This record gives sequence, structure tokens and C-alpha cells, in this order.
Amino acid sequence: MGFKINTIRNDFPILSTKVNGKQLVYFDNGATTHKPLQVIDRVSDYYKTENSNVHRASYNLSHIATDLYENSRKFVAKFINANSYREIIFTKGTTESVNLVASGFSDLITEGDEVIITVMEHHSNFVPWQQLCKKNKATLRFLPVLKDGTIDLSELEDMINFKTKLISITHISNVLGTINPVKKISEIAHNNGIPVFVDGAQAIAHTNVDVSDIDCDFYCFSGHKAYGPMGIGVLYGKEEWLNKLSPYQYGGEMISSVNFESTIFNELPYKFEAGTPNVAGALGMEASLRYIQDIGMDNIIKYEDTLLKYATKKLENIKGLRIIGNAKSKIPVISINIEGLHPFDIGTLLDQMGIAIRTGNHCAQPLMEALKLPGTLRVSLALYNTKDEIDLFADALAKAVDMLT
Amino acid sequence: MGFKINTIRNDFPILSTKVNGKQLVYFDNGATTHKPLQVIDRVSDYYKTENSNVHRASYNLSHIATDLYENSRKFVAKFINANSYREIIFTKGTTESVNLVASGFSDLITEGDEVIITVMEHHSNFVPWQQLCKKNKATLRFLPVLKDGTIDLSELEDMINFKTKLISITHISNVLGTINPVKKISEIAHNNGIPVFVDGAQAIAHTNVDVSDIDCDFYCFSGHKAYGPMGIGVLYGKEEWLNKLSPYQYGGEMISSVNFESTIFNELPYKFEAGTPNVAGALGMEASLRYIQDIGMDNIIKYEDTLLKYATKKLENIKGLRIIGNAKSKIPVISINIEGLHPFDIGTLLDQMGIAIRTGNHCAQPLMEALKLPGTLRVSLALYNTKDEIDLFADALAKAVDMLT
Amino acid sequence: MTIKEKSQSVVDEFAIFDDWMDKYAYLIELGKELPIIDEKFKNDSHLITGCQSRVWLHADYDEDNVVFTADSDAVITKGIISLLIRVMSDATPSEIFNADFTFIDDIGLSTHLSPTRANGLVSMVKQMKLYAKALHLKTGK
Amino acid sequence: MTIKEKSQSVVDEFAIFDDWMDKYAYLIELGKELPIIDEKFKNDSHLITGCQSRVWLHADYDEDNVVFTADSDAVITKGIISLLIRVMSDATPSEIFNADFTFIDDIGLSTHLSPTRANGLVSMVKQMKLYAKALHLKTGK
Ligand SMILES: Cc1ncc(COP(=O)(O)O)c(C=O)c1O
Ligand SMILES: Cc1ncc(COP(=O)(O)O)c(C=O)c1O
Repeated sequence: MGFKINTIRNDFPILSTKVNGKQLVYFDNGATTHKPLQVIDRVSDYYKTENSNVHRASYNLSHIATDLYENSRKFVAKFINANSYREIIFTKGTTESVNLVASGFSDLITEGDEVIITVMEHHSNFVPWQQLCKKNKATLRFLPVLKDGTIDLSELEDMINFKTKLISITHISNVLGTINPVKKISEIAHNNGIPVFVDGAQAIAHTNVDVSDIDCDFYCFSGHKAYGPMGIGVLYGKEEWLNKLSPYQYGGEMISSVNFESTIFNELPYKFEAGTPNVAGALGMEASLRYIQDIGMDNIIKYEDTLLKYATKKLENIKGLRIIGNAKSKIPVISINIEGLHPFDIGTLLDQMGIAIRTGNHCAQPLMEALKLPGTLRVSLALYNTKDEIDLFADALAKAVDMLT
Repeated sequence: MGFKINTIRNDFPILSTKVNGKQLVYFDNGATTHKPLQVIDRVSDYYKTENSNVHRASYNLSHIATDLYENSRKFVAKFINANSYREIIFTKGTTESVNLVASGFSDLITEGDEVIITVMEHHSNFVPWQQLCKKNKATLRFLPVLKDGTIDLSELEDMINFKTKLISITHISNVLGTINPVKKISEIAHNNGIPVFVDGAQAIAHTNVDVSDIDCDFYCFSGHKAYGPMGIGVLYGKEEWLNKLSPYQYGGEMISSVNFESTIFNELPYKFEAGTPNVAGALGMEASLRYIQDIGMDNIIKYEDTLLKYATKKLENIKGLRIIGNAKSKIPVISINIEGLHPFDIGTLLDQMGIAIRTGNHCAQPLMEALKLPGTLRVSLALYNTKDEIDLFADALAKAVDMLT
Repeated sequence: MTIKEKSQSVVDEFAIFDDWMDKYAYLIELGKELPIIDEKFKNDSHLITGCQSRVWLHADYDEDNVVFTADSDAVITKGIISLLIRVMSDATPSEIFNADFTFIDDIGLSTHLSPTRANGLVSMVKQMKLYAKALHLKTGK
Repeated sequence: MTIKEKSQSVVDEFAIFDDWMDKYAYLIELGKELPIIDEKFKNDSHLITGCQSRVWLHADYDEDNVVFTADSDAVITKGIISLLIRVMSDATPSEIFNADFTFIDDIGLSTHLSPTRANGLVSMVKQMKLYAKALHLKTGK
């Protein structure tokens, strides 16, 4: 269908909202994205015509809902090129996916073992491992981030040793925009017999995700950061790995049979889906991934890269401004520091001008600590943003800086 | 607003669906309920005009979303008469709520301790405790169910001893319809210094829930069983108890501050809400509870009780039919056994006649084992069901029985 | 007759019914007629898991062919089982595990066989194929 | 002046601005003017948690009244702090912990003070009241 920005913008009703009397300019897509009508309507239509609980009933409506839900699973499997629908677990989001796997690894990590993550992880891919290591007396080690916002693979090789039990890394940094070489990391890890977990929260909407090509052992993302509904996400895991992990929550479809003494758990993927699943969420997420597919990820990448270059150039004109994160391979996430100014002050003034932008530590305090910054001002763009919006933003930013200095 | 069944039916678009060419008769409300337009539109409208991530941002749209989300929390607190919004945790549903508390009790239950549940629990309020007891070498004890589908409180008092660390019980049985005397149970438990967890999955849409009156220490339910969206639910806990439990998942708003070595967790309720919350789900659930409130729970109870009596009477005419669960205090959940016939056969034929009804063990295998039944045929009604539908069902049931004998 | 031919004969047989009641009445009749498994095999080791109705399945090997016997406590399930057996039994292992089951679709009972169904017929077909595969590996047929 | 009167004077002061830019420019000015805390109190034990910008708060007791000093690394936050201090400081403990803060609403800065905000001003008001309460319990005033 190609890339027609006006058609795309029309798909997103919220983009015509006014903020403080001004047109909304939404640049906080790293936090959550807006939803196209295709997604909103999919959810509504499900509740209007197909709603039912799944899996257990012998009536038609439930068969329909079950098929829809399982087809969403198959669609996701294909979208990220998994081998089988059995490798796709629906969760409520990235954070739950990480916690599920960390809980499973609780049995596999013992005193003295090591887990490696990077300094640029989001808290959601950091604190679960920190707490697991604390509980099991293992050591959490941090791969540092270089000046340009990338990591050094040779340093990773140095950190790996016979005690390393897992490497967990974000596919794309939510602060720096850096696309990490996850395929290469998997290769290094596997050469050492170590499994790899990849946090794809920032990747799924902005780059091609092919888990077979990456060859990671786990991958996860949230629907809401890729134009899908809230409350739904995905954990991908290789079957051999998912089979090694104990169930995370108990109840509902994850139970195969049970008596007073013991329980037999269901097979994959149901083993990890306790309780009534979020069927509407899964269908909505399928609709959002179809939306991405219909536009074409390559078109999206190309368009977003144009925006990134345009914005980067524009911003360079502002005095005292420094962009944190200059990897060659990055998505349109631009973290900004302006000398002598606090990001919170700038964000507050930008909000008055209708520009929605994130300030703070972006749930990545360890990275802020490493960068010695109190936080940044973060612009994170999506496929519906435009150069016009970037112009508005740059003007507003200049005005804010002016007011503050 | 009173109880106008036609107005109510018009609120639920799915009720005009056809199944196998026939009008849908949906009697599987115990599994999930349908959604009124008020709920469906609330979710859509959120995505169309108010969508944003919550809590962390300093721009207007996020302030709006945060206020909406926190107002939903306050609404829920009021709806179940909690003391404070801090006692309301949004989860993805009942199953997650139980697992969250069971995980928290993992620190509080040790070898030799006892947990008491009943034989009529749903797997979701059974297997988490079974697995916890197994892991911690504690004993799970089962309060039996009497012939009429009720429990014997004096037997409960006999079971309690100094090793008892928790009593968990369903407010209403999803198989028998029995309303358990949870207030009395809390009193008995508290006299012995024991906390009480109540599974309100089947209660929230069918009876008044007042956690202060019940005086239970924990209460939980799912949105989707009370005309709300999927993927959202509630855990209520008394502050003193919630403060005693460790966090369940790590990441996002539940983190107050973090560095390489350690993490300080946020206060209640955020301590238990990791990751981006399901804001749309919370708003949709608020809309569903408002819907119930507008009709009036007392009106609903009265109407549903008429349906229960009517259906019970109608069914008595069918030869060999036995109703499992005859408590005086029950909601319109009717489990049926017909001598010599398998519930699955009956359910299959009923489906052909457009009647959606649940057959099987209803995720309550221990109860089936105790009742020595392979399963039941379960009619579970909701506020939009009618006597006409019950007539259709009774006729269809007679026809199915006829075909099978 | 090949599995394909046998499937076709079942489909033809059902083609004469034009409403669901007749179809199910016939299935129920089939289900009632057949004591299809030796009582001694109705034990846990022959039970197929994941079913709403209980299904027991046994496989014997008779010269070149697999012979299935089965039973269920639900009569409609039993009716469908008897169709499955009619089609699958007395065939070579390799024929069985290469067979498809679209005939169930064709007679309009497909809701019973979708992979996400909890009624166990899917598990039953799976189990039949597993038996056949095992025998194939053992006998090379 | 009572807290109420001081609040009103702040509201009156802001009433002359009719666009947000002037209001914020004034806040920024206020923020820049004031070195509002002794450097020795700018340590972790005076830091208020839960803020996007860092806020330090110190309370002294001067005869009958509480005297607050505070600082922040963000200038707008500092501006609001200076308003809060103008209104809250030099009041008795019981006056402080009974005060409401609707004046912030009235000058159109309410988005800064909603209880769900992460910028720490809510925590700051809470902390001021806690100080006042502690002093009240200690001194009975
Ligand atoms: C009594 C009871 N408890 C718990 C549950 C589980 O609820 P959910 O699947 O929404 O987590 C159910 C739903 O079937 C139920 O009826
Ligand atoms: C890199 C990264 N990981 C994890 C998360 C957490 O995602 P969620 O809040 O949807 O669970 C985020 C979102 O902020 C993120 O950017």
C-alpha cells in the first residue's frame, strides 16, 4: 500500500485532538503509541459480535472466539518468524514477559552464577534480574555503554565466563535509540552455550523482527508500543527453553488435570497462560501488526529514518544542545540535554505549547547514572509523525530555551 | 433507573447475534459476560481521545490519562467499599490476583503450616495454594461441601489450628451457585488470628460486595465476568496486609528508585503494578461497574432471583434431571445432571439449537471428584437473560434428552 | 478400500441428511450400536487426555494393517469415533499417518475437530497417528 | 497574614497575567531569584522522593512558627516552591497541616499538584505537613 502519511494520520483519531487549545504534537511514542481505527474497531467488533471465553466450551460462539484467539497467536508467530504457535505466549506486556522468564530461571540459576545485562536496560529488563540474582546469590553484571550509545562486543566476550547463565539485552534502547547487534550477541552467547533474552519493546514497531534470524532464545514486546491495545503483549521462547521453565501462574487453561494432591500442567503455549486470556487484546494486537504489515516495515523504516535525520539536523541549531546517543544504527528516539537547563523545565513549557514529550530518567536510572545526567528530554517518533511537527517542536524548544535562559 | 429488560438487552449488541441461524441464547455467563455499549464505547473513546501512558510524564494528555486511571481506582474502591484507593491493585484478572497473593505468602508460610480452602474452589483459587504448599512443605486442607452445596462452618472451626496461616474461599461457587457466608468465615478466622482471602469472581456481578462489611483481608475479581473488558481485574487487600507482602513483578511504576545494587519499591498501590498498566481496561471496568450501579444491584438481585426460581421450576419437569447445588442462598447458576446422559452430548445438541451453555468440570475438578460426577451441564444467567430464553432452553433440553434416549 | 475411498463413502452417507437433527440422530445411533473396545482396555493407560468426554483408544496390529478399537462415555463422541475407526482402521501404518481428516469437515462436523477444541477428538486423531508411526518404525510398513 | 490571606495574595498577583507565557516567565523569575535553602541542607536526608526534579526541603522552628527553606534543580519547580514557601512558611504548625492548597488550582498551575503527579510537589506539600504535624505534637501549637 506504500506510505501515504495523510492516509495514515487519518487512521488515528487522537491526532486531531487539541491540547491547551493547540494541535497535539505527540512525541512520546516510546512510552506508548496511539491506535489506528483498525485496532480500535477490531476490539469493539469483537465485543459486539464474537465475545466469549475460549478453549473450554462446546458451543459455537466459544469455538469462534477460540479460533480467532489462536489465529492471532499464529499470526504473531509468523510476524516474528517463530517456528510454531507453541512458542508464542500471550502476556500482559513486556514487563510481565521478563518477569515470567526470570521466575522460570529461578530454578536454573544458583549461587555464584552470573547474569549479564547492559547499562542501557529499561528497569523492566533490569530489576527482575537484579532481584533474581539477589534471591539466588548470583551476580548481575553490566555491559557498559560507550560514548556514542553503543555497546562493545569484545567487552561482552571478556565478561562471559563459565558461570554466565544468561544474557539479557534490549533490542533497542528506549533512551538512546541504539539498535543493538542482537544477532551477533546470540552468536557469541551460543558459542559459549548461554541463552539470550531480548527485550523487543522498542523494536517491534520500528524494525523487522525475525527471531529465527536473530536466533535468540527469548524475545518479548508489548502491544501498546506498536499501535495495539494496552494489557497485551508477547513472550516468544524457543520450545526447548519454554519446556525447561516451570509455569509462572496457576489456574485456568494452563491446567491439564488436577486432583487434591497434584496438578498436571498443560502443554505449550497454554502452560504459561493462566486465567481467562485477554482475547480482545490479542485480536487488537493482531490488527495492529497487520496494520504495520500492510504499510510495510521497510516503508516505515525508511520514513522514520527520514524523520530522524531531519530532526537531528534541526536540533543541531539550538545552542548548548547535545544529543545523547549517536549510534549509526538507531530508530527515531532522540535524547536531548541542553546545557544548564533541567529537562523538567523544558518539558513543562513544551507541554504548554501542545507538545507531548517525555522528560526524566525514562525508567533507565542506571543509564542516567552512567551518563551522569539527571534525565533527558526525549523525542520518540512514530510512523504518523511529520516534518511539520518537528518544525513546530524545534520552534517551541527554541522558545522554551529562550524563556529559561 | 429501575429494571427495564428491553432497554438492557438493547445495550448489549451481541445479543442480537444468530447462531446456526437461530437467535443466540447465551447461558454461559459464569465463564464470561457480554459487554454493554457503555463499556465498549468507553474503551474506544479512550483510545480515540485520551490515550497515553500514565504517571511518569509531564504533559497534559498523560495527566488526563493518569487522572482517569486513578479515578477508576477510586471508583472501584468505593464500589466495594474499601477504605482507600491504596487498597485497590489492578491486575489482569482473578487468577493473577490469587497468584500475586500466593506469591507474597510464600515468605509467610513455612514447613508444617496449613492453608485451608474448600472443595468447591475454582482451579484458580486452588492450584496456586496447592503449589505454594508443595513448595514450602505446608499442608493444604479442604473444607468439604455438604450435599446441598453449602459448607459447614462448625467443620471449619474444627479444621483451624495454630498451624493455620490462611483461609481462602470463593464468595460464590461457579458450579453450585452457593453464596458462602464469607462474613461469618472472616469472623471465625480473625478470632483465630488468621487472614482470609475471598475469590469474588462470581460475586461481583451478582451480589453486593462490601469488603469492609465482610472484613476479609483480600478480595478479588475479574472485569470480564461483570460486563467489563477482558485483561483487567482487581485485587483488594487491607493496607496492613499488602504492606506485608513482597512485590510480585518488577519494572515500571512499581519502582521508586534504583541503582546498580538495589531497588527501592514504590508505595501502595503502585508497588504491585509493574509495567504499563491496562488503562483502557481499568476505564472499561469502571464503566461496567457504573452500569451495574445505575441499574442498581438490588434490582439485579431481585430480577436474577426470579430467573433462578423460574428456571429451577421449569427444569424439574425433565425426567431424570437433578440440580447439583441447592443452597438457599444462591445466584442463578444451575448445574444439571441428567441420569444416564453425558453432559457433553447434551451440550453439543443444545449448541445446534443456538443455546450456549457450559459442559464439563468448570475448572473445578476436585469438586467433581467429590461429587463423583464426570461433569455437569451448567446454566449461568446474567441480568440480560429472560424467561423466554429459559423457555427456549427448556424445550431444547427436552428435545436433546429425547434424541439421546 | 483406501482411507480416501472410505472417507468418501462416509461423506456420501451423510449427504442424504439435510438437517442437523438427522445427522446427529444418525451419529447417536452409530454411537449406541458399537461396543467398540474390549473392556480390559478401558483403563487409564488407554485414556486420551484433554477430552471433555473420556475416550479410550487401543491399537492392534493385524498382519499389514492397524486395527483400532475405542470407546467413550459420551455417545456423540462415540458416534464420531466409530466413523474415525471405519475410515482409519484396517489400513497400513504409513497410510494412516499420512491421511488427512477433511472428511469430518465435509460431513459438517468440523467444529469437533478444530485443533483448539477441548473434546479430545483431535487428541484421538493425534494418538492414532502416533500409534501408526510407532508401528511403521517397528515394521517398516 | 493567615495562610488563606497569603494564598489570596498569590492568586491576585497571578490574576494580572492572561497568558501562560507571562505566568511561566514570572514563575521562572521567582525561581531564579531565590537561593532558598542553606547549602548544608542540600543533602539526601532533605531530598524529597518521587520527584522528576530534585527537591530539598528543610524546616526550622522560630518561636511559634515553622520556617521552611527549600530548593530544586529545576527552575519552574523552584518558582512554585517559592510560592509554597511564601504561603506556608511563618505559620503555626496546626495552621499548616490544616491548610488546603487550592490556590495552586486558582492560579492555573494545578497540573503540578494533582496527587498522581510525579514531579514531587505533591510529595513536598505532604512533607511540609508532616514537619508541621511533628512540630505540633512536640510543641502543642
Ligand atoms: C470462582 C472463580 N474463581 C476464579 C475464576 C478465574 O477467573 P479468571 O479466569 O478471570 O482469572 C473463575 C472464572 O472462571 C471463577 O468462576
Ligand atoms: C526497552 C523497554 N523495555 C521494557 C519496557 C516495559 O514495557 P511495558 O511497560 O509495556 O511492560 C519498555 C517500555 O517503556 C521499554 O522501553
